[in-house]
Parts: sequence; C-alpha cells; structure tokens
Amino acid sequence: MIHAKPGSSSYLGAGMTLRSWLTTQDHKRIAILYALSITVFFFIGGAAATLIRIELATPAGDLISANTYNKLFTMHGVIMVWFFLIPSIPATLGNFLVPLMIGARDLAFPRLNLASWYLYVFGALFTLAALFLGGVDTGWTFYTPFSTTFSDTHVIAVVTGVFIVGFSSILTGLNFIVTIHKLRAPGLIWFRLPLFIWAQYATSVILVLATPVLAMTLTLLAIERVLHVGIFDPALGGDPLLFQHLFWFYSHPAVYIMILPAMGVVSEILACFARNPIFGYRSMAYAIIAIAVVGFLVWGHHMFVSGQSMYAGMVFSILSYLVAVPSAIKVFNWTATLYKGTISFEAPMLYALGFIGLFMMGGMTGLFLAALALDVHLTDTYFVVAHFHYIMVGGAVAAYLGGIHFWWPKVTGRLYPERWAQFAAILLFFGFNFTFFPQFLLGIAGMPRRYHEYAPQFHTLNVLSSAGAVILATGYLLPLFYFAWSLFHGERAPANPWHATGLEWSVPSPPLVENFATAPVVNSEPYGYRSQRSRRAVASGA
Amino acid sequence: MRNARARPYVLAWIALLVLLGLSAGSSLLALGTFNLVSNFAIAALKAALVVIVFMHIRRSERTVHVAAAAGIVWLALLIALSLSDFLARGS
Amino acid sequence: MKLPFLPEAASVLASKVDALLLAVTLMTGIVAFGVVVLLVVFTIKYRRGTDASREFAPEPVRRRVRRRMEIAWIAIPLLLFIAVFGWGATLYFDHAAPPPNALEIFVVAKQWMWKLQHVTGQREIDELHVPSGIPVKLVMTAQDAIHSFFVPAFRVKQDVLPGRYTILWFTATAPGEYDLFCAEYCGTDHSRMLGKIVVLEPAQYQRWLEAHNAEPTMAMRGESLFRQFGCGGCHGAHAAVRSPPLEGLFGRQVPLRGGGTVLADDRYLRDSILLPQKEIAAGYDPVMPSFAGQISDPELLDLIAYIKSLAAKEAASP
Amino acid sequence: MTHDTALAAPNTDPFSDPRQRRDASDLGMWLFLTTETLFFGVLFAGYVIMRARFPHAFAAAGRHTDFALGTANTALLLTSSLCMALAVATAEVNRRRATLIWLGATAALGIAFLAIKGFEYHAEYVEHLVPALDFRFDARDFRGAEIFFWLYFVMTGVHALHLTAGVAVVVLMAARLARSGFGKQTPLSIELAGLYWHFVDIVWIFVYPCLYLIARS
Repeated sequence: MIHAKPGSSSYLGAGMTLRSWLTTQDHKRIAILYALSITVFFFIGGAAATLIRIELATPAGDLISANTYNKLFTMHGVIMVWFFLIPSIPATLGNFLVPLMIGARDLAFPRLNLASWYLYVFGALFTLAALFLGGVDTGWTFYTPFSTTFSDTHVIAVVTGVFIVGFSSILTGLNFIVTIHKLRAPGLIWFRLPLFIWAQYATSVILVLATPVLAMTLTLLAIERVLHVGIFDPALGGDPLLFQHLFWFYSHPAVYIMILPAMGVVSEILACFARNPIFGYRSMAYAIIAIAVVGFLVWGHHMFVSGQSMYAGMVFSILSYLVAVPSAIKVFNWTATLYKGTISFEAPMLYALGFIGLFMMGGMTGLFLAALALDVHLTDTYFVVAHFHYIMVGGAVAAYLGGIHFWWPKVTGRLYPERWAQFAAILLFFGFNFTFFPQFLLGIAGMPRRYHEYAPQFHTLNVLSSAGAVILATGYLLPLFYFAWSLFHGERAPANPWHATGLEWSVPSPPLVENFATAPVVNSEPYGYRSQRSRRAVASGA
Repeated sequence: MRNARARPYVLAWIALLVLLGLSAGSSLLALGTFNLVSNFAIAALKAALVVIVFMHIRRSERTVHVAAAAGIVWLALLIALSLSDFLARGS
Repeated sequence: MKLPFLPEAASVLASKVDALLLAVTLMTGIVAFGVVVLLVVFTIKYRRGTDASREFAPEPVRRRVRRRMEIAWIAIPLLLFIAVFGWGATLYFDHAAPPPNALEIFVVAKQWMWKLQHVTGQREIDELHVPSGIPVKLVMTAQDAIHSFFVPAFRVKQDVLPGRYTILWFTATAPGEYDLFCAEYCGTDHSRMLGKIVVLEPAQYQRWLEAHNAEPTMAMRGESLFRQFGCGGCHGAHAAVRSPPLEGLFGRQVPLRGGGTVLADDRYLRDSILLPQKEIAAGYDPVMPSFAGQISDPELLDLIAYIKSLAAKEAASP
Repeated sequence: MTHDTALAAPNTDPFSDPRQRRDASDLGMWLFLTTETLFFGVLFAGYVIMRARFPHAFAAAGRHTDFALGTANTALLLTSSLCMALAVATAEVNRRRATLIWLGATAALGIAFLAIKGFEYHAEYVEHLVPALDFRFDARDFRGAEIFFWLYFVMTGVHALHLTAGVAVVVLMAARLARSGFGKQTPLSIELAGLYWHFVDIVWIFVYPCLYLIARS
C-alpha cells in the first residue's frame, strides 16, 4: 500500500492492520474511515439519481414502475442528505484538519469521535436494510399522514437509520465546538483562525441545536406509525403542519450544515491560488455566524402553500430575505479577493471558481422562492429541484471535491495528476450545468417534482437534463481512478506543495501521529499570502 | 456529616419543596389563566435554583452559560413561531 | 413580455406574477452577470505570469475603501430584497381573500383523482368547467394524504389537506383547456393525478350547466342526507330536543359557550358535524353525537350546501 | 524512562493540563444537555400546540392523572437532586464513605420514582387511559384526551428512560468507587453525572405542571 518511510511515525505508518483502523482514536484515521464510507453512499445515491434521469428521458413511465421510481427518489434523497452531504466536509476534511489547523494533537474527545463513526455505520446499516428489503416511498421529507398511514413501505427502518446517524452528527458537532474553544494553539485568537475553522464551528453549532429536533420528530413519527395514535395524523385529531414545522426546523438549518463547510473550504482554496488575503476577513467570519443563527428563523418558506397561515408566511418570507444577505456578502468578498491576486488554475481553484458561480445561481434562485407570490407558482416544481441542486451539487459537492484535491497531498503524502484533475473539474462543471439548468426552465413551465410520468410539453428539456446527467455521472467516476492511481504512483508530496498558509501546511505530509513535534505558536494574521515569507517561498519553490 | 459546605444545597432543597407545595396548592384554587402563568413561573424558578445551586453553573466558563441559554432560546423560538402560525391559521 | 417557457397567462393573477418573475430575473441576472464578468476579468488580468500591478494601496486607504464597499454590498442587496419581498407579499396578500361573489366549487382530492362538485349539482372527475371572467372559489379537502391543486396557467397552487378546508381562487381570462397537476407527493400514482380545467365563455358555461343538469343540486342532495342521518330529529321545525336553529346560521357570528364568538363558515359547519364538542353554541347543552367516519367528504359538502341554503330563511323556532 | 519509549509512544493526549480537561468536559456535558433540551423540547412544542388545539379536552384529561403521586414523585426527584449534589461535593474532597452514601441515596430515590411511575401506569392501564390499548373516554373529548395521554406516556416514558440511564450511571460509579476508590478522574466523572442527573430533574420540573397541574381546578 503506501510506502511510509521506515522509522517515521506518520499516522499512516503506525500500522496497517484492520484492527488498527477499526479501533483507532486518531482523528486523521477516523476522517479516512468517514471518507471511505460516504464515498460508498455517494455512489449508491448517485446510481439512484442516474436511474431517475434515465426514466425521465421519456414522458411515459416505461423504464421502471411508479413504485420503484418513488422509492428511488426517496432513497436518493435520504442517502444524499444524511449519508453523504451532511457528514461530507465536517466528518472528513473537518475531522482531519480542525486539530491540525488550530495546533492541537487531536479532538477534545477522541473516543467520542470514533463512537460517532460507529453510530454512522450503525445508522447506515438500518438504511441499507430498508433499501434491500424493498425501500421506502415517502420522499426524504416523510410528510404525514402519508408516511404514518398510507405508505406500506419500510418507513420505520429508514427513520431509525436516520435517527441513529443524527447522533453521529450531534457528537461530531459537540466534539468540534469543545476542541475549537479549548485546544487552540497559544496566540491563535478567534480572529486569527482560518475561515475553514469558523465554518466548522458554525456548522457544529447548527448540528448541535438542530439535529435533536429531527431525532425526536422522527421518533414521534415512528410511534404514530406503529400505534396509530399521535399528534400528526389529521384523522386522529393531529396536525400534519406541526410535523412540517418540526421537520423543517431541522431541515432548513441542515442545508446550512451542508453549505457552510463548503464556504470554509472555498475561502481557503481561493486565498491560496489567488495568493491574496481574503477580502474582508472579519465580515466573512461574521457572515458565517449570521448564516448559522438566522438560518434557524426561516424554515417556514418551505410551507408557503402548505396551509400555513398567511401571516406566518409573511414573517418567514422577510426573514428568508435577511438570511440571503450574508450569502451575498460572501460571494462579493470572494470575488474581491481575486482583485490584484496572482491567480493559477490548479484543480482546487477550478472547483472554487465554479463554486462561486454555481452557488450564486443557487442562492439567487432562492430569492425567487422566498417571494410569496412567486413561490405559489414555483414551489414543488423542478425550479425548487434545480435551486437546491445548484447549492448542494454545484456548491457543496464541488467544494468537497475541491477540498479533497487541495488537501490530498497533506492527507496521503502523494500528489494527484494535475491534468486529469483539471479535466474532471471542467467536465463536472459543464455536466452539472447541462443537467440542472434545464430544470429551472421545467420549473417555470410548471413541471411538478417527484413525477414518474410527465406531460409531453416537458419532454425536450428532460432529455437535455438526462443527457447532462450521463456526463455528470461519468465525471464523478474520474477522481476515483486518478486518486487511486496517485496512492501508488503519485509523486511524493512535500510538506507545503501549494505554499499555502495555515498550520496544517507546517507539518510533514502525511502528518505525524501526534500532528506537531513541538507545540506551535501563532502570532500572524491568517492568509498571510502577501507577507515576505510566503512570497520568498513561492519564488524559491516555483 | 453535616457541615458548612452542605448548607447551600439543603437550603436550596427546602426552597424547592416549598415552591413545589406552592405550585401544587395554587393549582387547586380556581385562578383561571393566572394558574397557567404561576405554574410555569414557579417551574422556571425551581429550574433556575437547580441550575445555579446544584449545577453550580457560576463555576463554569461563559461559553457554558451561552450553551445553556442557547438551548432555551432555540426551544422558545421553535414553540413561538410554530404556535403563532397555528393561532394565526384560525382553524 | 414574459419569461420564455412560462405557460400562457390565463388568469388575472398570472400576468402580475409574470411581471414580478421577470423583474426578479432581471435584477438577479444583472447582478450575477456583473459578478461573472468581474470573475472573468480578474482571473484573466491577474493570472500568474502577467505583469499587471499587484500593489495594494496603503492599509488605511484600503481599509476605508473596503469598509465603503462592504457597506454598499450589504445595504444595496438588503434594499433590493426588501423591495422584492414587498412586491411579492402585497401581490400574495391582495390575492389571498377570494371576492365575496365568487362562484363556489367544491373539490375533494382522493388518492390519485380529483372529484369536483358544482353547487348546481353537476359532478366532474379530473375535469372542471368554469366560466371565464368570473372569480371562481375552490373549497378543497382531501380524503387521505396531502395533495396540492396546481394550475400552472393560472399561477395558482394550494395544498389540499385532509381534515380541513383550504381555499384557492382565480379569475380565468382566456377560454381554453389548461393542465391541472397534483403538486404534493401523495403516493404511487402521484404523477397520474392529472386533470383539465376547461374555461368557457359565460354563455357557453350556462349551456354546459343546463346540458349536464340531470343531477339534483348539492343543496337538494344535502337535504336528503339531512333526513337520512336524522338531523331533523333535533334541528327540524318541531324537534323534541332544544338545539341551535340552522336557519339563518351560515355567515353569522355564533356566540360560544364559555365566551367568544366564531364565524359560521364552511369550517365551523364541518367541525360542528365531525367534532360537535369543539365549539358549542352558547345556551345549548353538548349533546350532539359526532358523525366522524359516518359521512364521507363529498356528502359532507352536500350537507353543508343544504345548511347554507337555509341561511336565507327566517329562524322558525327559537 | 528510556529515550526510545518516549519516541515510540507519541503523546496524543489532546490536553496538556487537568484544568483544561475539566473545563472541556464541563463544556462538553453542558452542550450535550443543550441537545437534550431540544430533544425534549419537541415534546413540549407538541404539547403546547395540541393544548391550543384541544383546550377543553386537555383540561378534562388532565384531571385523570394522579395528582398526589405526581406531586410526591416531584418531591422525590428534587430530593434525589439534593443527594446527588451532596455526592458531588463530598467526592471533590475525596470522602469515599460519604460519597457512597449519597450516591446510594440518589439511586434509591431514582428507583423509587420509577416504581411510583410504574404504579401510576398500571392504574391508568386499568382505567383504560392508555391510547391504542382500548382507550376509553367520554365521547365529547375523546380525540383530545387520547392525544393528551399519548403525550403523557411519551413525555413521561422518554423521561423515565433518561432517568433509568441516570440510575445505571450512578450505580456503576458507586460500584467502581466502592471497589477501587478515587481515581484521578473520579470526582470529575461524578460531577458530570451530577449535571446529567440535575438536567433530568429539571425536565421533570417542567413535565410535572404540564401533565399534573394545568387546569386542575
């Protein structure tokens, strides 16, 4: 496998037995365990998406039955949301980098960190069991009374799986908050922290405050489904909108759990490959915290036409516009960071630039949906599907891949093949737009979501979208190959291949088991790309 | 075993039992909506006593105070907005 | 001028929504275009290897410029957003309450079909004939899961919930046939729960009503249900039990036992039949049994139509 | 200690001094209690909204809960909090016998609470007040009462589960303390167990008025 130099105590060199991996408390190894697990789930969810797109290539439901289609989009939703997107950056890059970036030896509670991974696997087992036993057809939103009364599929199994994996997120969030508070290196005051750490901190706050609400709501759903008594089923006196309030109280902050870490990664990559400090670092940090806090006040914009009262709709609409302001600030600040920079276009930078464009598109279409009168026409159509895919796939997944490329040399001690990576990034960018831009037009034309068959007037746009999906699917396979190749034949990576700032680049690649041989001290501002020291490093190492 | 250090705990305990008696007793009187307010005010007072005396939150860092407050504020937020929607619906 | 791909604007509301949609598209489009242009310009002009000057202004100058720029791109988006919110909210608010003289049609959504009842008795499945130029108010309920009545051409959508009435109204402008979709996932054949809204000229609509006039009106059908379920035993003219009179009830404010009053609308009549003890009329004992589970939703709508038809009559007995 | 062992076993303990570890554990436990606050919070949110939906039925159903046992149970749990606080205080000064006594008292009171709860559940079962098990209530408030008792059993059930976990932790700690005396981390772990125990008591402090007191008159 990886030829770690004998005698060196890199975290990969310290034993390669299965037991050493499955009982490790090293945050770096746990990050890799998570990376492998979520990659498996990414391709399961991706397979479901590909099948959906192939089915939708024709208006008639001729490839698969309606039930299978409903189970496919539910499984695509459940797996992508809870088993890929939410853990993606926090559990992999976050786990690996938070201690390294703040100069700590490990997270505050290493055993808890390993327990979080086992909770993830245990929850995954339930979801996979439900998948193989016949799937679930309620949509990832589990709306009642359909999920409690009318669906005859494995709702309990999936709900249990999501309940368990929820605790994996809660414990990871708790671990990060305590680590960032208590284990920062001397001199590393809050406003010298990299924005990636700010993003992980804000994400952890959301994880800790939102996920418990989901856990209990799904428990009540399961109890109601089994006992046929409860507070959600209108036939029994319950209120289905109460379920929607409790579900979206978690699920809207959950979309910020998915996008905030991506914002952190983009800030790191952009500063490095533009050789410029982040423009307005403090307002970027405040924007991250503002998104996390205000993100809890806007969930009602998912319920404008669901029978929610008009006045609540008004309140949620204005608050949704307020939460858009920090996102706008970030996009403008990222753009300004490029001003007078020295920009190079390695793969991570391509993903970061792609992120800015696609996240902006996603964010701006959110402004359409937040306007009450427009939401009446656009909600529950493909406009919404395109909106959140632009943010989740165009934004979060692109940043995740960008981050994987950016820190790959640090994690594995190997360099990935640059040309292949740049090609994959560009292919994914076009494949993505080709797939999801037509869906905005389908949404405006009025094609509802979750349709196995659709009216003939939507045919051409769906064919375009399906064609794009094929490109996107192949695009995602490429990194698998060249990353695997680089593990064995990749050039050996120096400690700081990109001449980036940040404590994680001051340790060897791959890092030592205990991260830092001598405890680091930080006394400089973050993103010191214009300081003499980093200019000399670039000049000499170029 | 009784010594000076146990005194605050015992005093708090007595206060808690008194408050319990107060809330139980007051709920038997027909006070209408005041009943609702007094019950929750007393419950909040009892909770505060437990947090301050038994859990000695003052010894903890400021971050802990923020964490504890965040739980309560977020819960109040959830209940307030969901309830206001329910009431405004006029169903 | 409206966005491409939008279905034709076939209701009074549609053209207003399209105008807002166009405005927001332009606003966001211009800003997005601006940012993309900046991205392209910066990445080309300052790419590695070019000799463009990279000198920053001195820090105090730079900080002042940065502060002004940041205040600008916080304030401007905020103002634009509040403007868009205002426009969207007022449009939504003005359209919220249906005009009092709207033509009422009752919709019952059932797993995977739409049942529609006209007050004059006509019943339709997955097809709704409406006159153009006259506001039409749909009173909707579901018998099982949550559905959503969505007519893209009218730019209207409203979830249809079991156990409750939700309202949707529109004024069709152009005669023609328009798609009706179910927009809230409701099970296996969610994508087959389709329908057609057939908009006719008012004269044609009258001819259609007469051509399909074989069935009794909803009120007549409600009256037979009124007898069938023995409502007359308590609420009839010479009833043995003292119970609230139904004549002149609909549309009135009903004083409730324990204080407060409630408007006797569709919701109140439905809840009084299914959950009689929820709101008891002042001065009466809570003796009425619940009919939940015995009366189906379409029958309930007929019964309520009958009670509404009594609204005009004087209250015969106290 | 020879030179190579220092190299061989790299120090991966994240904390450099015990004070830092104590503060971190304290913050970690309080954060966990915040997640529990929101976990129970959903039940309180459901209670508030269902009470607004069925005010009359909730008042009628509320009169069927056992007022005396509820009040007694609250007193029991408050006293157990006192015992726990004393156990934490004595553990800080490493007084083993006293800590064992107070931990034992805490666990005993916890078990007594659960016993009374079990007894109440049985009485309600006999009185046909358990939803989904031939629930009987006068037709007038049937729906609302069934939802009240559903909330009653879910809230007290989830609370009882948490209390059982608390009792188990206290018993384990007492056993370990009895067997091997005070370790370096024992006072800290007893303090954390105390925080958890007091939280479970606080949840009951709010569950009690909801289910036993409101509109009792």
